[in-house]
Amino acid sequence: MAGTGAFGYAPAIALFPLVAFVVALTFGKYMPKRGAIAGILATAGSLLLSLWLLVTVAGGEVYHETLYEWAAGDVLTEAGSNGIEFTFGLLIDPLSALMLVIVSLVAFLVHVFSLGYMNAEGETGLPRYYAGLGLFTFSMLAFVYADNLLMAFMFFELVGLCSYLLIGFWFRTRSAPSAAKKAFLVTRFGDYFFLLGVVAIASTFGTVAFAGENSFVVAAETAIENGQTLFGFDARTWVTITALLVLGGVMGKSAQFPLHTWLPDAMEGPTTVSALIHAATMVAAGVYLVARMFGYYALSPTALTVIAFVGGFTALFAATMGVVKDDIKQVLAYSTISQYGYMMLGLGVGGYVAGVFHLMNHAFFKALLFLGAGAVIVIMHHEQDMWKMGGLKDKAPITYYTFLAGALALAGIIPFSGFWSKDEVLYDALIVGLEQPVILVAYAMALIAVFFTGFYTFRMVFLTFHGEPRSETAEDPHPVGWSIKAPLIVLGILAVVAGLVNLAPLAKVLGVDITFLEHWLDGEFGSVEGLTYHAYHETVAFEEGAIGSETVTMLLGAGLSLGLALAGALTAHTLYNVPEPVPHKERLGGVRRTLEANYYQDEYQVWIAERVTLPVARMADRFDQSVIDGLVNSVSTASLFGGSRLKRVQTGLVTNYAALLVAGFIGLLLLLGTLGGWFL
Amino acid sequence: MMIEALIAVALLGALVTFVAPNRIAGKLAFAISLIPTALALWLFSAFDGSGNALLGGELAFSSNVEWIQFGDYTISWFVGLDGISLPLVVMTTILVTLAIVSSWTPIDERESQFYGLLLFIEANLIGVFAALDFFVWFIFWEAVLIPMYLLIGIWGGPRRKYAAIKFFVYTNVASLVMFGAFIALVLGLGDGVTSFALPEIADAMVNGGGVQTALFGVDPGTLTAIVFVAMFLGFAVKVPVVPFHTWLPDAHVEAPTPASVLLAGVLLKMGTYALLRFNFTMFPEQVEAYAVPIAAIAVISVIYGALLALAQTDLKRIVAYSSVSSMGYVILGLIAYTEFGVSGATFQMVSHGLISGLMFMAVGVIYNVTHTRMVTDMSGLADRMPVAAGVLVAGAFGYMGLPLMSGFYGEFTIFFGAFGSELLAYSQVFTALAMFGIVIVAGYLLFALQRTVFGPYHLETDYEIGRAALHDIAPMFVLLGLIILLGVAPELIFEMMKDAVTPILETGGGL
Amino acid sequence: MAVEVQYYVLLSMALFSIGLFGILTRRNALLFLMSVELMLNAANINLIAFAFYHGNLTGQVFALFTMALAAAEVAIGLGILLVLYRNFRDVDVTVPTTMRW
Amino acid sequence: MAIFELPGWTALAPAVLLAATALALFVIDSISPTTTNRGLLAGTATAGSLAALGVAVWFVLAGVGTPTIDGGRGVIDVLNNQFVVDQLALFFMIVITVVTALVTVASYDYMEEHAYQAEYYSLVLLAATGMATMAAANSLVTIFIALELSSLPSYALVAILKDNRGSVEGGLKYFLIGALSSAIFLYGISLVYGATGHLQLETIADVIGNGDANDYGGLLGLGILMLIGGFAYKTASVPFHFWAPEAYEGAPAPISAFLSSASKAAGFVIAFRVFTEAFPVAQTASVIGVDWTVAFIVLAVVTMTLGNFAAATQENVKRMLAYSSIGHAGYALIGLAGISADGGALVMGAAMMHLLVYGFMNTGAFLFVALAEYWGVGRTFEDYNGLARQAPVACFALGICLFSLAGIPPLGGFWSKYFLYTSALDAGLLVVAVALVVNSALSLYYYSRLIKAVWIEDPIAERDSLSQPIGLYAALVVAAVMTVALLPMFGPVADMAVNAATAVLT
Repeated sequence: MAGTGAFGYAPAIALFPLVAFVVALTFGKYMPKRGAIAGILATAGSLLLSLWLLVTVAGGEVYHETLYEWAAGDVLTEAGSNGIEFTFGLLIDPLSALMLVIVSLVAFLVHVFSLGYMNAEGETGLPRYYAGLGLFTFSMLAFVYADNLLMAFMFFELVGLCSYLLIGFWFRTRSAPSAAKKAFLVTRFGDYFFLLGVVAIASTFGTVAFAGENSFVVAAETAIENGQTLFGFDARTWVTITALLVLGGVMGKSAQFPLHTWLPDAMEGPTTVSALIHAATMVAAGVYLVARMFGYYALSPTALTVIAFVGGFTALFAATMGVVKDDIKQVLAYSTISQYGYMMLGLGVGGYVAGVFHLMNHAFFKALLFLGAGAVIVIMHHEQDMWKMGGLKDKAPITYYTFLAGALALAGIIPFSGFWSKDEVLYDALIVGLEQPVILVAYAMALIAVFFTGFYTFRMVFLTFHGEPRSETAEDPHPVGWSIKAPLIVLGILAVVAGLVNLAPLAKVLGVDITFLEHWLDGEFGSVEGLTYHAYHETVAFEEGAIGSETVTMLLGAGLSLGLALAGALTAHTLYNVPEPVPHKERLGGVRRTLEANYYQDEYQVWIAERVTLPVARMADRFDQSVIDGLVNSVSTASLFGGSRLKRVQTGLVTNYAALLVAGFIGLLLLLGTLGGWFL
Repeated sequence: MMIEALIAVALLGALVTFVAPNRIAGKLAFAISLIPTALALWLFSAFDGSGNALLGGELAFSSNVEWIQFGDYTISWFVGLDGISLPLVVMTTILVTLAIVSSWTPIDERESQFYGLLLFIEANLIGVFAALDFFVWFIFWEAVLIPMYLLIGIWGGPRRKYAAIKFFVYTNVASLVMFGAFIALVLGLGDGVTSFALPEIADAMVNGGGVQTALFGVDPGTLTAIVFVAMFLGFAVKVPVVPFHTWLPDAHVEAPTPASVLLAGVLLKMGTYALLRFNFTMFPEQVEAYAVPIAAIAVISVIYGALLALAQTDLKRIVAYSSVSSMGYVILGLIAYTEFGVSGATFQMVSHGLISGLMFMAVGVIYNVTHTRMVTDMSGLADRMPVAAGVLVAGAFGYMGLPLMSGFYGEFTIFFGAFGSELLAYSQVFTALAMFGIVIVAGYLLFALQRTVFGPYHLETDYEIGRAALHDIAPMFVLLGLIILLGVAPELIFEMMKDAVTPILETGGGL
Repeated sequence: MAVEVQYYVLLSMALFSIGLFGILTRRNALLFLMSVELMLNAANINLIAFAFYHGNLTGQVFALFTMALAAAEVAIGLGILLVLYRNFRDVDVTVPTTMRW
Repeated sequence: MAIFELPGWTALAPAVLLAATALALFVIDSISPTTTNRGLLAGTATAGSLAALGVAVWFVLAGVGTPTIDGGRGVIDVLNNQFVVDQLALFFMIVITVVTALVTVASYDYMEEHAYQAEYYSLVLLAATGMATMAAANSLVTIFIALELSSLPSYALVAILKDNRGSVEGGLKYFLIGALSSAIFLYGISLVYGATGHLQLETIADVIGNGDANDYGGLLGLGILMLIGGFAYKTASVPFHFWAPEAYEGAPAPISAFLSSASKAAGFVIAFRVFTEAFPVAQTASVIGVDWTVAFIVLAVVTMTLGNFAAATQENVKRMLAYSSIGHAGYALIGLAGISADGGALVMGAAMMHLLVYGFMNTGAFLFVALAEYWGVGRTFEDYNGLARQAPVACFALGICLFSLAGIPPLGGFWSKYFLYTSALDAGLLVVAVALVVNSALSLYYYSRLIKAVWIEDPIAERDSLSQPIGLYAALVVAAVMTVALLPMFGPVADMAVNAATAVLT
């Protein structure tokens, strides 16, 4: 049955952009603005519907419906159930409703921004661009409210495709196609594990549904309770294994170490694409997936620990690399990786709310920063090297202030949104870490990363906007239109205020109940059975400790992180907020080279591809040509040679014929004679 | 009589085209080929069969006429369709029609003979899938080789003669091995079997307890095992699986585009189809006994084939080797012996038929204008022929198993079916290994795309290239549409496939 | 007292072997023909002797037939020899070897 | 149809008609010795052979040879059992007359501007008469006479191109080997006669059956072996095959077709008859102590293998076909190798079918060679390159014949080969069956080489447009059409062959 009220229109949220995709692809080049209008209208529609859904969910309704059966059949699953159905369905609960709004909002703003960024710049192939955006928005939204793992995987792949197409938008260059290929391949490598995980989960529990009585989460719980053995492992181990397999996909998409290498290259795409896909939404898909099936991860402390550790490590790892980048987009790219590390950490320690909170904030302020960077790039006539900028503060005030807001949020300076969520993540990590040394290490790394974050963020700000113009393009900037400014303003405001939805620390200190997001995710407005913060929190098997009282611990942690952030910012200030800033890289000494080479991550991956895989393939090819095909041919050669020898019997001399004839006859005679015993 | 009509139209059309003047042959053949396509689609809509043709299912459009009596055995004209063969028949007719259109541009000599052969091969292909008497089947099976041999040999590339003879003799030797083995099997079945009707033989094998009497002093068990292996080898060459694949790249590279389309699209499916019909339907015990080696072969085909594709620089060779890889999936699905595995394999046959057909067409279109297939000779084609490039990209992603395209469905169902296979030991390991193919396939296809379609425009061969003609592009769009349609609504054919596959598994004891 | 049949057989076998020997050793076509005649006559001896031994006339009659046939064969043979000589200027059977292998 | 009202000898009508035609040709020749009226001569010859064919077919339809219980008219014996007219005889008479007709039609063009038209045709007809007689001969006497009657004209025919060295050389070798073989054959007859005291086949069987020949086991065995030699020569089987390649290559192509199809078939019919009628396996084995099928098993395997392997690497098309015809002799030999105490009708019937199909497809192939020689394009594969562009129809026919020879379904060759294969398995001849498959696989290679030459290769030298001789084309097309047309008709053919075999075996 189709849903009632708002839910009845839910499918349209994804379908609008799909229509936009088709329209842009087919009629794009005949339309004014080359299909931008279609995209804007579609995303606007999606946004409105999403908001309506948000309200409806707030009203206590949720929606979980199977719309279309894709495949079904008999199968005897490992857990003992019989038969399976692969379906398309919608799951609209607080989490997905929230995410829908985020995605459609950013998508809408990016579409608008594109008017100024792409159209105004007279790009060719715009229909392709808008078609790509439309297809992406469709896939992403569909992924967000997918109600089962397989559907999620399918749209997970589709967003990968769109990412490929849009990174490679400027396909006439050499670098863009290569970057696109890299992005798809690396994520594909992760998706290999993801798909394996999907297959494993499906054939273990006979269901891939996220929610409801017959979800694989429930099935896994019961399996663990009954102490079943699954594929030769005890249930919990098997859950861990499958959870980690799925995690492979997450690490690919959310660019976690060691599968992060594609994201910096992905900056080859238009900045708008970077903002939408490679900062706010698609990269978030991985983290969102973890949140979506958090109940399953909650069952496996090992998996959670891995997530937390990977997250913490990535956060630090990426932040350090961000320090030495000169390309404004590169800095943002590494900061993105690092920020997603925080989210992973948050989720990994069971901080479901914290993770989602940071996801939301990051979506806003990172989109803001990228769009701001895009504005800067327009201003700078498509110059991305920060050392050629400087002094833009006065020339582009709106860009500057919005960018600054984003930067403060990113650096985690109170009271900007980033602070609240990052702090909550760190807090959750800390309290768990006090009991779990591994987590503590992760926490430590994340904490150190805060310093670097503050540093590179403000290094970026100072180099870009402060000081004296360092190039003539910076002297007379290219003006930017409303279509660029408007989105910046909207996002700027959000970057400032988004934190208000969950002021956990204040709540603790003042004892007032203002952690709206927590309640929201806890289903106090209505939720799907089992998908609530509490439900998760009960399953998560982590002990939580405290230094003194909770509040003390909280304040301690908050102060610590804030202090580090400010310290980083100040360092940047002293080094770079001067009229004639210099790189100061030599101070890094030996580390510098490593950092600039991104810890040789790309190198070894390229090495694996070109120095290992290709030679192996070539060897296989040679083996195939010589040995296998050689054998085949040699058979024919041999028989032909035999023939050419055999026919020599026919000497042409009739006397020989007579002789051979008689010989043959005698041979036959001897044979029969001996058999018949005639000579006795 | 519908099947007979289908075959007859194609045969007569072949004759007419053969004598028609070269000028009109192409259009004429296209017009004629529309009739079988329409008929096949009508069959599809009017399909009323159920169950498996060999295991007492309800046959659709069947007819059975006694033909030759030799010794104790009767040979009859016995044809009919079930859920496995019907989709393949439909696919065949569509692919042939599209192949004819796609050859309007490249074929410029002896047209009437060329199109005549295309229609002739269509008739035989339909026959292969529709025949239910071993002899009728074998006749079509072998008769397919002759036109393909000539298509490659006459209109092929520089090394066409070598490739043609290799293809002809290699596959024919394989058929002989299979043929000999099967006859021995039927003789071994003894007086219970008095005809070569496949259902009767299958029944004797599955329900009648198989071979009872020793033949030439070979005890029944061994005999059955030998026959199973011999037949597997015979079909393995056709599929082809590693290490019997070496004829394929040569044949593909030398063959003209339309021939490649049919070769990859349909001829390879003959092998897997026969495996399903014979080995996996008639020999449940042996399937179980040889599951692990067969699965190993499948995995090797997937990975090794993909690696070979990775090493190629000729677009056609890349697609050819990737066919080896994809066929490996099909074998894996079959040996899984689960409903999803086997049905998925059947689905993958159709899906791969469409996708590889699309790929070869796209490569052909590029070749028509650039006169080269070497990855190293070109780049940035998207700049000059955006539509063709777009289709090539789409096809490539279909090949990589992009969701909502038929390839993904086939592969996913195969993987899912294989992972939980009861029959196959270590099925999880095999599945995991085989699945890694989806990474390699992405590797070499994306690499090829990056080199040819993208990047700054450049072409070694100095031909002034423009957009491809409509009749070159149209067929590819038809295929693309079908691929997406099957990817979104696979149940269109998956239902009937499942229905036809389940009986096999029930008799096999697996599920 | 009549001669035992096996002596006739021995004789014919000897004759047959001589003929065979001739065929294998002689290169002149005429001698080749003669050797064949010897072998045929060896058979005739057998036939007649056995006819006598079995006491029926079939063999003797058949012997007459064979003589006639032998004559016909020689006639053809000589004809071929003539064209052979015309083409190869020789009656040596080992000369014509244009076709081999 | 009033068979029994006619005197018994009219049962031999096919042979008689052929003989009469030959004489008629002599008459024409003697009336106008220098006639070059090819139409008349070829027409007469063709008409005669077609008449013979018609009569043979009519007899079959009339039920001659089918047991009276099945509503047939039973076997007719002539000259108190020196000849019998049964289904076996009629079957082979049909094969022989068909080939003769095709050959005479083809010769109409081929023997154009040849000096000795009348002689040529009368010789062909005489040879055909001999072969037809062989089909019916039922006593070693008549067999030997018929054999010679077919051989002697053949020698002359091979050598008929008097100024062509190849033709003469072929003739010479054919003759010399033939003479030797017939001597051996005759000696074999004398030994069999010595051992049994009879020459008429049934009586020989009786003597062997009632054990009167038990003391002469060796003698009889040697005799049988020598008889085998005679058949091996006639059917061009190893080791008596040496004449074949040269004779076929040297002879005028229609004659090659004639010899390789009809003469071979005739050789097989006497072999079938003698070994089924005179030497029943079981009884004979009890006398000579060994199963004579052993000899045929060896011969079959060796012959097919040697023929195919030697054919694989030939450069001269005609010689390739010659060797392939040796190989096919090997296939047909399975028919004798498979005979056993309990039946063997299937395998023998299969061999008969193979000979029938072979009569069409092989004749067709050789006639294409005749066509090529008529065009004068040359003899090697290269010379044949690209003929399909100029003569598609003829090359299409050739393709059919060759694929059929290779045993590709759905053509006739496939069916007979399959029947041979399955019946051989039935008879337990695993080795032979395997050899059959292996050789078929190999043969495919060299047949497809010829296909490749005419259809795929481009002509080396530019040759002017080729004429379309009506006679050759007609014969070729008929042969090809029959090769295909046998497909639907195979049911009745198979029945007849198997029945004929059953009749002689019991």
